[in-house]
This record gives sequence, C-alpha cells and structure tokens, in this order.
Amino acid sequence: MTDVLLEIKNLKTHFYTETGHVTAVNGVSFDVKKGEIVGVVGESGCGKSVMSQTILRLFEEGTVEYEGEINFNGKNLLSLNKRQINEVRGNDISMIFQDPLSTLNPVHTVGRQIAESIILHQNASKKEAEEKAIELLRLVGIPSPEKRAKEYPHNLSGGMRQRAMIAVALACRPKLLIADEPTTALDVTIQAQILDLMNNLNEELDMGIIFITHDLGVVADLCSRVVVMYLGEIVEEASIEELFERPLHPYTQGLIKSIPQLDGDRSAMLHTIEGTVPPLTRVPKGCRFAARCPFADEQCIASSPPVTEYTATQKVKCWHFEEILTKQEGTADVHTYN
Amino acid sequence: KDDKAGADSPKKGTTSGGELKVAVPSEPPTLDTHVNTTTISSNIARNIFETLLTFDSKGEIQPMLAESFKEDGKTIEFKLRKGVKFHNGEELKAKDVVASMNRWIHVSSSGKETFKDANFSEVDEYTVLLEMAQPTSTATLVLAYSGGEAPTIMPASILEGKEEKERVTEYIGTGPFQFKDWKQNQQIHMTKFEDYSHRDEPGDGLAGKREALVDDLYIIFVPDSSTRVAGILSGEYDAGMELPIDNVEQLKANKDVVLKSVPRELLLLYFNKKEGLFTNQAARDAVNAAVKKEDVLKAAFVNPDYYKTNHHVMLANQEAQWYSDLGKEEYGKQDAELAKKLFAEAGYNGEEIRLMTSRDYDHMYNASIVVQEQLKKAGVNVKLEVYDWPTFSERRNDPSAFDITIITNKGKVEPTSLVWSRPDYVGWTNNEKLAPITSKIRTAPSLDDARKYYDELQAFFLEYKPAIKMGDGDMLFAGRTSLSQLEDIDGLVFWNVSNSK
Amino acid sequence: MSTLTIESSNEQQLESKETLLEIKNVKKFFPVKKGLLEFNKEQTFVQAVNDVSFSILKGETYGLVGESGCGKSTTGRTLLKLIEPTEGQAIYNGKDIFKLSGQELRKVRQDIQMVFQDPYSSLNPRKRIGKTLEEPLIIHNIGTPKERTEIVMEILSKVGLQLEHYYRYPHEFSGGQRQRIGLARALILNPKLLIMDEPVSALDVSIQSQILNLLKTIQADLDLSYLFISHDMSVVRHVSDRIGVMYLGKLVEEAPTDELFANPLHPYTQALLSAVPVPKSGEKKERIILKGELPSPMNPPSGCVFHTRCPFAMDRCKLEVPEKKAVASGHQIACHLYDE
Amino acid sequence: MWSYIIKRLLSLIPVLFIVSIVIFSIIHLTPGDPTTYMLGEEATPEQIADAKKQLGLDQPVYKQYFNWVKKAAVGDLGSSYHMNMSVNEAIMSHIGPTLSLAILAEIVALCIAIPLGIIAAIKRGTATDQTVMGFSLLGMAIPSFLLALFLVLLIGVKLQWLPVAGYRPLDSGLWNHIKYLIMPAISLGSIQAALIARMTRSSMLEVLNTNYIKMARAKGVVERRIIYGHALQNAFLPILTVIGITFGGLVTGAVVTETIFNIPGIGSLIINSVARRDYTVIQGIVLFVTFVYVMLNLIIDILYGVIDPRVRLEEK
Amino acid sequence: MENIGSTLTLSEARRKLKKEQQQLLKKRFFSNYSMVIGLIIVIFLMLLSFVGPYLTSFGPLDLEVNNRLQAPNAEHLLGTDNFGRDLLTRIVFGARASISVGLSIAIITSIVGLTIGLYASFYKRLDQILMRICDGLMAIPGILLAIALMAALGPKVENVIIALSIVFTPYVARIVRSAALVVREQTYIEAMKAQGASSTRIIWLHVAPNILSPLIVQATFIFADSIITEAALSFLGAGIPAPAPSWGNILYDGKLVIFNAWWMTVFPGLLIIIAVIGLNSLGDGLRDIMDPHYKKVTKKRTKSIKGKEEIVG
Ligand SMILES: Nc1ncnc2c1ncn2[C@@H]1O[C@H](COP(=O)(O)OP(=O)(O)OP(=O)(O)O)[C@@H](O)[C@H]1O
Ligand SMILES: Nc1ncnc2c1ncn2[C@@H]1O[C@H](COP(=O)(O)OP(=O)(O)OP(=O)(O)O)[C@@H](O)[C@H]1O
Ligand SMILES: [Mg+2]
Ligand SMILES: [Mg+2]
Repeated sequence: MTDVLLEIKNLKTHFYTETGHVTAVNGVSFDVKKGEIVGVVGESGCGKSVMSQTILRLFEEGTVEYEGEINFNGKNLLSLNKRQINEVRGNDISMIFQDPLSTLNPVHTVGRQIAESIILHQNASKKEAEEKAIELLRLVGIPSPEKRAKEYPHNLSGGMRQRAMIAVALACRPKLLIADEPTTALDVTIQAQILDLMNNLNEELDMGIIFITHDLGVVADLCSRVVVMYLGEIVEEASIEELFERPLHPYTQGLIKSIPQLDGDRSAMLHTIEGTVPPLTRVPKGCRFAARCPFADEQCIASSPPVTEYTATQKVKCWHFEEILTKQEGTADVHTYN
Repeated sequence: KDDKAGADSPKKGTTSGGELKVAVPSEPPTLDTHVNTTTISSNIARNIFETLLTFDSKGEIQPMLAESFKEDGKTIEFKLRKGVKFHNGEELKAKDVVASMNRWIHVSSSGKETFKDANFSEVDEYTVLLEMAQPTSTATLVLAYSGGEAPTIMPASILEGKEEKERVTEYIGTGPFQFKDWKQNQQIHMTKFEDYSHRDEPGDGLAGKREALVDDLYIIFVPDSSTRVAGILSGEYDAGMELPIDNVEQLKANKDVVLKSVPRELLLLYFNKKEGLFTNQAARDAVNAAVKKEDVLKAAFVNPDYYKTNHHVMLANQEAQWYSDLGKEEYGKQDAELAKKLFAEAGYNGEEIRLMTSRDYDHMYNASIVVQEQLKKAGVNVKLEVYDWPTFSERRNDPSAFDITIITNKGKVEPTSLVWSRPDYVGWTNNEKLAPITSKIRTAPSLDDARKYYDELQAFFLEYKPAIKMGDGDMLFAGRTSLSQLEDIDGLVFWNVSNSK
Repeated sequence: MSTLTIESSNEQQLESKETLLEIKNVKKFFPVKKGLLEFNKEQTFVQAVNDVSFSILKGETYGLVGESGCGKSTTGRTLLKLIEPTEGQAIYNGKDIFKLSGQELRKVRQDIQMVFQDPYSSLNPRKRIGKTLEEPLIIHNIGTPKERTEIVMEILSKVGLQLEHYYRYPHEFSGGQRQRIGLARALILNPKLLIMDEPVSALDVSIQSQILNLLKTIQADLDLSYLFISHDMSVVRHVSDRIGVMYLGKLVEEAPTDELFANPLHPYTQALLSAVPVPKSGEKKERIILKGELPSPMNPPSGCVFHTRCPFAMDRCKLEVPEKKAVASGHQIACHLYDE
Repeated sequence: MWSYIIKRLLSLIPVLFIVSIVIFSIIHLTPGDPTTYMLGEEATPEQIADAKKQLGLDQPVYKQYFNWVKKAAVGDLGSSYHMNMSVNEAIMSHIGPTLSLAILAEIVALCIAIPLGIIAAIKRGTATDQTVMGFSLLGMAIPSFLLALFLVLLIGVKLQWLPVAGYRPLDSGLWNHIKYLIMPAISLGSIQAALIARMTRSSMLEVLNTNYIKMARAKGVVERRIIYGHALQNAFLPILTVIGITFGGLVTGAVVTETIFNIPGIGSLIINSVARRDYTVIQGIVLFVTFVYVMLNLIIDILYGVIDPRVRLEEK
Repeated sequence: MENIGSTLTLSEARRKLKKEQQQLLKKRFFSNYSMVIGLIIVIFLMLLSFVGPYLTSFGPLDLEVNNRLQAPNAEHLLGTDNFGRDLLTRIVFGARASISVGLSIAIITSIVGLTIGLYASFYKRLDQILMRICDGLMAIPGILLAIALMAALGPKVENVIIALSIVFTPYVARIVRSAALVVREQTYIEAMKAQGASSTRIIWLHVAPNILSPLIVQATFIFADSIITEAALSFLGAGIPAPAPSWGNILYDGKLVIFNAWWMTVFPGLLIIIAVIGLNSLGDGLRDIMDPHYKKVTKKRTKSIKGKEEIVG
C-alpha cells in the first residue's frame, strides 16, 4: 500500500457570499492510498462535506474559489478543464452525498439514475444497465429491487434513498469513493451489510474510500486511518488504533468522550465539549480550538499551531499535545471508556 | 374612365388561357344580387350573370341579353337574343327573364323603388314586356346598372318552387364565366364558359362582345389592405381592388404594376333628423358652416389626385349626364363665426353631440376625426363614438343613438336612387318637399326631361341639408402589367382581359 | 460541564404517568402508481404501516427503531395527519387527530411538533433561516416581532448555532447545522409532544451529546414527550424510556429500555442489537447475520412478516399472524416463539 | 388515472353547457345582427325585418337558445347564416390551415426558444444571456402584425422568395403547402418563442442550483445531458404550460396573422363570424374551442404527472 | 450547556445584525443591475407620462391635414401622423393611457391569476371547478367579449381592462398552478403544515414566493400584449376613446402607412419595448433579490477579500 491514490495539499475552499468571504476548508492536506479506507470525522460544520465536494469541484463556478492541489493519478484535479474533470467524475471518483432526498433527481426513477452512471462510464446498453441497476439495488439491501427500481425518490424511505445513492456511487466501481455520511439513515443491520459491501469492494477492486461519518463505531469497524477536522482544518491524523488508544488533540479526546455508550449510565448527562464553534466569519487567529480547549494559553490564542508528526502515522496540530499527554498518562482514565 | 397612374396601353389581342387572380377586400354574402345591396356581390356576379341592358363606354344604354328594346311611355318591350345558353345548358327564354325580373322587382330595394307596381310578362318565347304604373325616365338606367342589386337573369327553373326572398344558392347564369366553387373565407373560383354566346358588336364599355380570355378566374378575399398591396407588388395577385391611397407611391414605383382609379364614392355627413339637435335646420346649417370640406376629403382620401371637391349630389364623372351649378360657390367656404351664431340660433348650449363612426372603413373614420376637430373649433362639444360595423349598422337605425355620422355611399346611376333621399335610411330624410321632386324626375317622359329637374333636387339638398356632401372619393385599383387591360366600370371588368403571365 | 442527574428513575414513574397520545391500529397504504396502459392491472399497495398501536405517555420518550423502510417515518407523518391515514385512530386529548381538520387540527399541530428526517428539503430554500424559525411563532401568534427575533436567536444558540446564521439561506449550512435548525424549529413552540425523525443522525458526537442533553433538560423542565425515531441504538438507549421495534410495517416488540437491552426477545430485536458497531478499534462483536430474502412491503410475507429471515422460523409462522402479547410488565411482543 | 381521465371528460358536459349559455348571452348582448352583412349597407328596414324573421331572430332569446341547444346536444351545431354550409363543416374546413400553421409555428417556436432559454439560463448574467433575453423582450413587445408585415415586405415583396399570402392545402403538394406557411409560422412562432424562451430561462434558473444537478455533475454527466436530461425535465412544468396554452391559442386561431397572410383558418373564421354576427358559427366555434382547451389541458395535466411524478392531480 | 449571553446582549446583537442586514439589502438592491435599470426606465416613463404633456407645444388632437405624414423634422421631432398631428405629442400623451392600461391588466391578471392558480393547485375539488372555468374563459373570443362589454357598459377604458383581464387571467392561472403543483409537494411545505400553518398562510407566504419567476415572465408578456391589444379593441370602440392617443392606437394607425411612414410604427414600438424592458427588469430584479443563489457572476475575488480572511471576530 504505497501507491498514493489521492493527494490533497494545502486545500482551501473559499465561498463568496454576500455576508462576506468564508473559507470553509482552510489548508487541508492528507492523502489516500490505493485500497485504503480513510475516515474523516469532525465537528458538524467543520468543512467535511465542502472538502469532499471540492475534490470533484462541484460548487457553482463563480461563487467559489479553490486553492491548493488535489492530485489524483498524477493530475491536479483543480487544474483540469471541464471535459477532463468530467471523465474523472463518476468514473474514477464517485461520491455519496450526505443528503439523499435532495440529491436524487425527483423526476427520474432510482433505477434510471443508477443505470445512467453505468451507461455513462461502462459502455453498457440501456437494458444491461437497467439489469445491473437492479442488481445493485439488491446488493445494497433493498427488497424487491425490480419494483423499487421503477419508483421515484419520494416513494422511498430515507434509508432506501441513501442506499439508492450508494448504488449510484458504486455503479461504476470507482477507484476512489467519497462517502459523506452514507449510513446515517440506515438501521444497524443494513448498515452492517453496506459496510461489508464496501469492505469487499475495497478489497476486490483496491478501491480507496474517504469515509465521512460521525459514527466512531463505524470508523472503528471500517477505517484504517482517520482524519479529524475542526473548523476547516485538520487537527489530527492517526491510524485507527492510535486514535482510540491515544488521541492527541484535545478535541479528539473530547469527541471520543462524548460517545454515548451502549452500557453507559442512562440517567447521566452525556459528556460534551464546552462552548460552541465560532462561525466561519469569525474564526480566531490562533488555534481554532483554543476558545473551547481546557489547556489553552496565550500561545494558543496568539498563533496557529504547526502540524507535528508524533509517529509515522499520527500527526497533530496542537501546541501542547505532549504536555497534555503526559498529564493524562498520570490520570490514566481520561481517554478510555471501559 | 380616367387612367391616371401611368397606364401604358394594354397589349391588345394577347394570349388566351391561364388564370386571373383578383384580390378583393371582402367576401360577398351571396352572388344572388337580387337579395342583397352590396356592390361586391354584383361585381362578382356579373361575370356569371348578365342583365338585359348595359352601358357602353360613353354611358349610353345598350342591349345585352336583349337583342333590342323599345320604350313606350309606361311599357318597355325587350326582344331577347336567341341561342343564349345558361351554364346548365338550358336556353334563355322569355320565361326566365320574367321569373328573374319579377323577383328582382319584388325583393331588391332599387327594384321596389323604381318599379313600384311594375310587372314583366312574357309576350312570346323571345319577347318580354315590362309594364309600369307610370312612365319612368330612369327605368332603363336602373335596368342597365350592374354596380349593385343588379337585375340579373337566372333560369326560371332555379327560381321555381322557392320563396321569392329565399336566396339562390345555385349560381347559373349566361355570363362568360361560370361558377365553379366557393371556398368560404377564401375565394370564388370561376371558369371560362365554353358555350358562351357573345354579342357580335365589338366590346365597348360593358356592352358589345364579351369573351373570357382566361380559363380560370379567382376572386380571392383579402381583407387586409396591406396584404392586397403586397400581393400585387409580389405578383401573387394579378389585380386588386380598393387599395389604400396611402400606398400609391409603392405601387407606382413598381414597374410591373399599373395603378388606376375611378370615382366611386360620395362622402356624406348625415344628420339625425328624427331626434336631437339636428332636427333643427339652423343646427344643420351651422355644421355646414363649420366644416372645411376639403380638409375632410383630404383626411379621408389623402391625395388630391384621388378625390374630387364636388358640390353636387352625383359623382363628378357623371357630370355629362347630371350637373348643377348650385352650391358651387359656397362649397369651399368655412366660417366658424357663422357656425357659432347658427348654433346659438339653434338653441345649442354645450350639450354633447355624438359623432358616430366605425373603423371598419378608414374613410369614414378619418373624415370623422377631422369633422370632430372642426366642430370643436366652432364651439361644439363633440364626442366621437367608434363601433364595429355591425354595431354601427344597428345603432344608425336607432334615432336615440347618434347625432351625426359620416358615411360613404356608392354612386348611383340616377339621383333619385341616392340613399340619402330615403326616409328609412340613416338620418331619416322625411320632407314633404322632396317627394314631388323625385317623382318629377322619375316620371319624366325621358331622361333628358328628367335631367331638367336635377337642379331642383340639388337645391333641396342644399337648403334642407338632409346630409352634407363633402365630395367624391376614388376607388384605387391596380393590376399587373401582364394583364392585357383592366378597367373599372361600376366594378372591375374581367372579360376581354388576358393574362400573359 | 455538570453531569446532572435526573432525580428519580424514569421507569418508576411510568405507571403513574398519564397517556398523552394513543395510537390505535394505524394503517397507511400507499397505492403503487400504475402506468397509463396498465389500467386493467390490479391496484397494489405499499403497506408502509400495517396495524400499529402504541401509546406515548406524558413526559416520556418513546423510541422507535427498526429496519430502514419499515414505516417509522410514515408512522410519524401519519400521526400529524400530514399524510392521510388509511385506517386507525390517534387519540390526543380525547380526540381522534385523524378526524380533525382546519382550526382544530392546527391547534393539535401546535402541541405536536415534528422534526423531519430530511433536514435540507424540509427548509424553504428561499427563506432565510431566521424567518423560517420565526414562522411558527407568527403562526401561533407568539410575541412581538422583536421578541420573536430574540426567541429565535436564543434557540439558535441553544442548538449550537450562532446569531450570524439568522440571515443565512439553507444551502449555506452543513448537514448537521440544518438538522439542528429543524430541531430548533420544532422546539421553539414549546410543544407537548415532539416527533423526531432521526434528529441527530448528522451530528458529530460532541454536538449530538449537547443536543441530547438539551432534549433531556427541556423534557425535565417542561414535562415534554418525545417520539424518538432513530437507528443509532446507543442514542435511542440513552434517551428513551420505552422502545418500540418495528419490522415491515408492524410493531414487533415493545419494552422499557433497560428491559429491551437486557432481554431482547424478538429474533429481529436480537439481530438488531447484535449488529451495533462498537467505537473501539480491533474489537469486533459476534453479529447475528440475518439471512433470507428481504421482504418487500408491497407484498409482505404471510403469517409473521419476519419468518422469511427468522433463524427460528416454524411452519406456523408462515401461516399465522402472531398476536401482540405481554410477556413481562410493559414488555410486549408479537412472536410465536413465546406462545405458551 | 383512468378514473381521473373519465372524470375530466365528463366534466366537459357541464362546462360546455355553461359556456353555451354564456356565449349565447354574450352574443345576444352584442349589438348588431346577421342581417347587416347579409343584406348589405343600403338595405331597407323592411328587408332587415324580413330577413330576421326568416332567420328566426324575432323569437325570444330563450326560445332561440332551446332550439339551438336541442340540436347541439346531439352534435348538430346548426348551419351558418352566411356560409352555405353547416357549422360543423365550417369548423372542419377551417381547422386544417390552422392546425398546419399551429404545428409549424410551434415547431419554429420550440426550436428557437428552448435552446435559447437554456443557454441564457446557463450563462446567466453574461452578455449572451442579455442578448438572448433582449431579443426575447423584443419578441414580446413587437406587435405580431408588425413582424408579419416586415416579413412580407422583405421576403415576399423584396426578395420574392416566398408567396406573400394565401393558403394551399396539403394535397396540392407538401412544399406548396409549407411554402405558404413559412412566413406566418415564423412571425407567430418567434413571438411564442420569446415567451417560451423567457419561461425556460426562469424555470431553469430555479433548477440549476439544486443538489441533484450537483449530483449529476458528480456522476460525470456531461453538461449537455445535465441540462437536457436532468434540469429541463424538472423545470418543464411551467414551460409545458406555456407551450400548451400558446399552442391552444394557435389552434383556436391566430387572428392577426391569419388575416395578414390571408389564411382561411379558425382565427379568420372567428373574426369573420363576429364581424358578420354569424351567431351559429360563433357559438359553434366557442364550443369547439372549449372542447379543444379542455382536451388540451387534460393532456397537459396528464403530462404533468408523467414529467414530474410528485405532481398529484387525482383526488385521494 | 452554556447559555449564550443575556437578553441584553441578545437584543444588542439583534440590532447590530439587523443593521448589517439592512446595509446588505441596500447593497444587494443597488448592485442588482436589473433592478436599477428597471427603476430608471420606470421613472423615465412616469416622468414622460406625467410631466411630458406639459412640455409639448402641440395638443394631442391638434390636426393639420395638410401636414400629414411628415417625416421627423425640426418642428415635429418625431414627425406627424396621418392627420398631421404631432407624433411626439401623441406618444407623450399616449404614454399614460397605454402604461396604465398595460399595468392595470398585468397587475389584475397577476393577482387574480395567482389566486386562482394557487388555490387550484391546493384544493383538488376547486382545481376542477376553477380550471374548467378557465377553459371556458379561454374559449370565448376576446373581441366578442369586448364588444359585448362595451355595449353593456359603454365605451370606457375600464372596459378594455375588464375584458382583457378576463381574457388573460386563465393564462396566468394555469402557469401559476403548474409551478405550484410541484412546490406544494415539497417537504418544506409539509413541514409548514406540521407546524400548524393555515393553508392560506402556506399558500401565500410559502408557495407564492416560489412561483414568482414564471409569474413575472407571464405578467410582462401580458403587459406588452395588452398595450397592443388595447388598440385592436379600440377599433371596436372598446378601447381608449377614439381620437385620444395610445401607443397601440398610434401603432395601428401606422400599420396602414407602414410602407411609407416608418416613424409611426417605429417610435411607439420602441416605447413599448422600452416599457417592457423596464417592467421586466424590475421583475427580474425582484426575483433575483429573492433568489438565495443569486450572486453576480463578476467574481470579486480580489486580494483585499482574501486579506480579510484572518480577521478576528
Ligand atoms: N454554499 C455555501 N456558502 C457559504 N457557506 C457554506 C456553503 N456551504 C457550506 N458552508 C459553510 O461551510 C462550513 C462547512 O460546511 P460542511 O457542509 O462542509 O460541514 P460538514 O463538516 O459537512 O458538517 P456536517 O457534519 O454537519 O455535515 C459550514 O459552516 C457551512 O456553514
Ligand atoms: N410517498 C410515498 N409513496 C409511496 N411509498 C412511500 C411513500 N413514502 C414512503 N413510502 C414507502 O413506505 C415504506 C415505509 O417508509 P418510511 O419512510 O416510513 O420508512 P422508515 O421506517 O422511515 O425508513 P428509514 O429508516 O429508511 O427512513 C417504504 O417502503 C417506502 O417505500
Ligand atoms: Mg456534511
Ligand atoms: Mg424514515
């Protein structure tokens, strides 16, 4: 697993809204290797979806500006022309959007929407594609797929829509799959089935996956590496073991602590990270997490921390992570949860 | 018949065959000329039907279906030509003439008027006799006139079993063209009648030899005037009627088009003499003083070439027969002050005067606009009321609906059939002085005698002012130069015309 | 942050609580659209909700879980008469909601609010968020315009959004932010019952805990009731007092939370609980894998709807529809396995 | 669906009935009567009264209505006062030119309008957009007779490429048929096009920002297909409606254009019949046109459901 | 859970935000070219119709037949018409009539059509009734209606407004309905229902804004069309009373002399076009202001903006 499939370098996404200029993704760098599943977690609104859509340059031209590099197969996606990027879209890289109802075309049957991808990228005849579409629907666990293929998005339940979206994305067996919270609307049994499917494809095809989710359980289940984002930046990158065993960034730590446990005390309040995320129009100058960080000091407020490589696989963007770590080593129970 | 616009002489004796397409502004309600008064109907119908008498180019009366005719006081005897075939193959006989003419007398308004209590009867197979209640000087004129309500002859077999007033729908005549079909709202198609028996005299006016030189004659209904113009300019139509005078220059500029005109219309301002202000003589006099007739004419007919400032009640080109000096002096005078005075005299004090018109006929509307302005200048509060033609037609028969209206009337062969003199026509002319004059003209032993009374009629018209005459307007028509000739004698003439296109 | 504990155990209170909403035999069948030329084909239906009954007590949270597509959202929408029910009753304040209309229905809708599963499409794309949130206040005539704006700003910050967001349009928000807006909109009216269809699915755990804590606090303060639809078993477990498990339009098991987790009886519930992923690396649980053909609500299996995938299916399951019966206090189940 | 269609068809009965009463009242409210045209300008009142009696117009209005409606109920709309044919025949003989013209004009309109509207929407705010929309505003603001006359002058009279006016039926040869219709079709079509193009643009704008278009892009669908395959269908309901009603307007008569190009279609039949107060024909046409609109709108409504499955028209 | 600020800071924040928002709206308004152009044109036309009449040296009815159809010259800036009346004067005087007829009809049909279309899309039973009425109305020839109305109520401008409004309303209604049928199936409408919003509220405040753009297109079309059609009706006596000028009337008069007096069609035609552009720009601008996705395509991606990104709030 040395081949880098996708390399994101110092990616920035600027939106020009009338309320002002907003940098939703601010200097994100990481890479995805062939056949690797990278999890992306982070606060709601931290820029995960924007980042993932930036990879395919999906925002309206003119209102958005990209900076940095996204190298895929040796090409910088941000400098491709329209035709070239279209060849990449759907075929090499496909995408599962977060919001299934509004991203499925309301006037096309789900079968048609899946078949379209197949026709587009695999030179299949219409009939073949339709058969394949039904097959895919079955694969993602939709009962009576022949009938469902003929239905429209609004006839489906939330989970079914999400599965239809997954089917669309998997239709072309892409080299890289960007999955933006693909299983939020699925019950755990179906979710397990989908995760199995992804795992299989990942092994079979060497498909790289960027898996955006909030469900750390899923992350643990599926991913080998995790990127943690906070307010447009990557604050920590770690292998899955490292993330759960030894989270470095205070935000990651807080995150892990907040997970409701299947065997936790139900009457207790859940752990939260204090404070709220500032809006993108008011991002602090220094460390973006400083205001909510129990360990923050002047340095944090004054200047943005550098990214430190703690191990070969673990990087963190924090001034004080080492101090925190040593402090916690003492108290021992901080980042564990039974 | 004046050919003003660059009329190069027709190429005589050219080819026969081909077709002739004529654009006319409106569709006739029927080709049965007995039952409707429209000119367009008679115009088209006279290619199919013929009359006993007709006019030559000098306006003299000549026999047509009649071989000859003999006037004798209260009777006229017609000898019919032999061997004349109807389009259905029947031969024209006296019974056909009797049936047709008696029907015409009974149902047509001009028949009723001129030939009250008159009757046609068969003398023998080829002779008919018209017996009238009194000697009628205008009888042969009316019988020869084919400009409207033409006394056309149809086979008796067609009229049989029909109520008199019922329209004939089978158009069978003796004319040079025979009726082929009528596509409603589109065209009437006529074809050359092969068995036509023409007169032997050379063609002269409407009289003499008639011959269909084209195989097909299409009368195409083109209501939009600019389309008629464009059609003639582009050659889509070979001839066109009632062209707008505003387009004269375009037509003249085209070397393939010959433009002609002929006086056809009398522009008259009618008063409501049954109700309202204009029952008062002074008020009518006042209007006469207030309007500047030439301005009105100009607005209506645009170009001095196409109107005549004519003071007497007949058309200017009829002056050879009907002329009177009376009123010539006063004709062009306008006197707003006098008008004001007269209005005051008539007891007018500012109430609204309704000037009714319709935009279906531009002449009427344009003239009305000018009259309105001129009356306003004389201190009259005039309101223009515009209606569509059917509404207008209904309202003008309603004494409470209007005060003044301006109408163009078609010229007539003789003065007594001018419509302003009718008590039932617009404005309701009902003066005891009129009847004796009309009667004098009509019952005069001969036309020459009748003409003597024309001055009296003119005097009555000027004094009583049942209406005010503005002048005469021309009708503009045009043909392509490929036509051997094109003339308007009470309507366009299509026989003896060939098309070399 | 204080780890506040709610005074008395929820379960103890259950009996004493009065019923807020009682749902009786609700059915919702969607007709399947036929082609224009298939006019002689028989009309088929998606049996989205098929004879579901349960009740929600005052001040409790009723969790509704189940397979995707089993009719949870449809149940929720039907309760508010947003879609016409095919059959059944929903008794609220002694009145059947399904029979209400006009003014009366609107009154009930003030009391029962709903959070939609799909946050983006449930926001009017042309309206700024602030206006969208003020809308319910205006509808029910609450406060002056100034007060409304303040109420809205307050609720915005409660759900972890900023004042600046007041003037933004829906498309400028992230998925989780939209979801919180939906929640804020439902909360703003101080309803008596809140139907929440996956209200926290798009939230990261830290905000999710904020929101769940918020819900709990409000419930404690105002004696609110929740109908909480979710797939996240740990979240459901955390918030619910009682849980209903649905499968293919039917309610197959219903029990107090702890009882359900401790003692899941229905084979489907068992499978469901075993499949919950654990947020810990390397630790993989033994899952019960359900085999067999996935049934479709368009022609649900005869007898017990679960028999096609049930590891314990008997012949009888194919023929007889299992009745719902109580096996312990408050624990009801529809399964032949537990027949005497 | 079929029950819906049948219900709609049944609704024709009351609609036609009410329309017939309304039109009958309107007609008899309007001044003027058929005799004006029938007898000519100089007809005497006596002649007029005679003719009215012959036509049965002297009877009380309600009696006239009953006499007429009795026959109309079984499909006999009576016969024209002026044309030598029945109303049914009159409509049939005039519908041909109108249909040909309408179809041709609509083709012209659609060929221009939809692509232009789409281009303008995609290039929103650019010079292209402004040019296209400028032309379409021009198209909307220019009276159709001006455009028609301009075409006549230029193509018909100056260049003499096409005949200036008239109509040839299809059996006189396809080219002969079309030749006479090209100019009217252009002049009608370009005005329709203006409206349709604007409608297309504005509806497309609503759709182009949606997430499913983003999704289509993510799938790698080329822009063309995104526009025509995804966006257009979603934006199509208002466009279809405009197409439907403009087409309806064409089928039921393009009065001005038919007059200028002298095409004997329904439009000129209407205008002629009104001018002649040909009562039976007016009534017949109005019923016919009502029928056309009801059917057309039924088809459009059914198409709504086909184009956008979310639209529900049937009562639950 | 942390409580964000007291009520005081809240209301302060509210005021600040509101002010910002107002400034933004102002900016949005003035950077909206359509809106500005539309406004300028509309103001120009208003001036033309209200002040213009006092500035011309001729009367609109002053005719001088001998001066008919003069090409534009120093005395008659836009030439004279077929009665020798000053064309400029007539156009100026016609402005008020034409614009008010066009606007009234556009507004009336928009309001009535909007109402009918919205309610038809919302209530199935009503839909059947209203749409069939529209079918019937569409079938009745406008000319006949105008003549009848004129006969019944007398020749007045109001009648042309009534007649044309009746004729055009079904078109608006159908367009509105078609767009509303889609909107009403959206989840956010369902969400409004769930909140207990009355149908009236949903229809007018939530569905209506979403169908604005097709409505604007149709309304501008009707505006133009009714200015032209008014003239056709005045031929039947049902329009603006006869010699009084209106743009449509001038145009129609011009039609007769189109071969030799271009100025009679070109100038009024031009003004109609300008008026339509004005109205349309206003409509487009309005639409754009309400469109959350509207951004001017001219990207203001300058260094200065980028420089702002690190500003501390
Ligand atoms: N079109 C846009 N215009 C302006 N701001 C935007 C736009 N889209 C997103 N944002 C902002 O960018 C930030 C990042 O949004 P993004 O959707 O990437 O969040 P996310 O990480 O996916 O969150 P979630 O987990 O809630 O989906 C948010 O604060 C959002 O408000
Ligand atoms: N408008 C509709 N028309 C037709 N069928 C529908 C409609 N809405 C839902 N359904 C069907 O009803 C069934 C239940 O859907 P519902 O949305 O209630 O499921 P759910 O339990 O909420 O699932 P999920 O967890 O995936 O959201 C599904 O089979 C779905 O296809
Ligand atoms: Mg997201
Ligand atoms: Mg759901």
